[in-house]
Amino acid sequence: MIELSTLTYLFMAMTGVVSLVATYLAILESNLIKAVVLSAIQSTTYVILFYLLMAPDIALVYIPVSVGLYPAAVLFLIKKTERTENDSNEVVASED
Amino acid sequence: MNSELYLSVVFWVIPIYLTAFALYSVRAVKGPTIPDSVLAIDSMSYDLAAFITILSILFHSPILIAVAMVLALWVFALDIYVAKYLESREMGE
Amino acid sequence: MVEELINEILMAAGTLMIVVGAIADLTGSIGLLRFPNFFVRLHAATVGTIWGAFVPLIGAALFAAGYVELGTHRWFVTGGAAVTALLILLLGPVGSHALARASYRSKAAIPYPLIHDALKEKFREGGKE
Amino acid sequence: MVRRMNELNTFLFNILLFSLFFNVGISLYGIFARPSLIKKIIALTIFSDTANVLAIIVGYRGWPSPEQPPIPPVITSTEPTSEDLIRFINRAVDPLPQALVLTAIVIGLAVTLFLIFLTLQVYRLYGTTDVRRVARLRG
Repeated sequence: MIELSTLTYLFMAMTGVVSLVATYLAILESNLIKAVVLSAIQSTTYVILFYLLMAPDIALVYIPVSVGLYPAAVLFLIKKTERTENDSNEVVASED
Repeated sequence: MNSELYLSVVFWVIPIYLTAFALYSVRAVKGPTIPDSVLAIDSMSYDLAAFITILSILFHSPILIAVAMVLALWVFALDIYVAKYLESREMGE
Repeated sequence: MVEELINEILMAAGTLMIVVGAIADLTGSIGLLRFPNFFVRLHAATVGTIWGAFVPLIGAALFAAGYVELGTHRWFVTGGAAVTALLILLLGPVGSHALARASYRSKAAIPYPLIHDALKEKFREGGKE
Repeated sequence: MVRRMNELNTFLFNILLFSLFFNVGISLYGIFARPSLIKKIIALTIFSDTANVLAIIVGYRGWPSPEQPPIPPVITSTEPTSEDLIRFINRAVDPLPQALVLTAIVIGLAVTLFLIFLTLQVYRLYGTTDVRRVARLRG
């Protein structure tokens, strides 16, 4: 018979694995808008973690900061500057 | 009062929701375009608000309900940001 | 006696709505995973938002109103769930529509099994908008 | 904390802990090795958030029994009796790391906004956000 505690810890493990995958793809993604969206997935999983670790006050502060304000600021920055990240050294070296 | 019966029925709802969240996460992570990922995050967060409400009943902690309202409000803001960004790119900044 | 009967009916209705919402949620997630392109996935997202979030939130509100063991604070759960349900009912379609409009106009998502594009002809006839 | 859980719960909790530690590693790689300044800001935010979650996990306590979940550190009665206080002491999580993390999140937001406008100014001066090109332009 499965219990409520086991399901809660299963949910924690699922959010941990999803946040790991989202972080990995967000760091290695060269399109910066996709990186911001992937970091929004990671923020949502951390909101679930704050809820399940019984810290509703932290979740109440963390949601507006990390889901609301922070992607808006980074999207503003991307709109003003460049949209992709050059990962190869040849592009930089050939400009000399 | 047989509230135990109803509580056990509600308890068996949790694995269905966990499966649904796993499928939403797969679409959000591998979505081929940007609107796919944002749509998956959007649907997942609204369902997460419902799931948070059900869990706060099962945990007997009514104070945890406040997270659901804030989550439903701010994920909508993420939608609007990305939509405005995509549309301004088409209009030539 | 009458009060217990009312609580019983509220809890039964709430449980039914929560179960319906969970099944609809699973359906919406499978559709979101299996459908071919973005504009078809919007339909599955609608099932997942309205039937998967609005209906179980109303069900949770009814359940908490009849669940006496939560104490006086069960009205807190009822009010919070009802407010969240109204917010989702208002905000979910607006967000999906804004996203669909932006992704059609900026060509971020291309509908590839495309047979007839009526919106494009309308744009071409009427010029802007 | 581990003493109260059974083995399956401990295994699932360890999956969470290890994925958080891997998150720390990946975001440190992003801060040090990726060339774009915007990617460095994203990685720095992920790093600080992971540190906050680890600080919250320090204050968490396991389930007192499989049916009784821990409660948030809030006393929800206006006139608390001794039963309420005993229930609070037996089941509530530690409120001190939550009070610390609350400040850390808000200050992290301020630092992130400052770095964003610093990056915008770097782009206006040098025309790029790639640190290798910025380093090449006469220091």
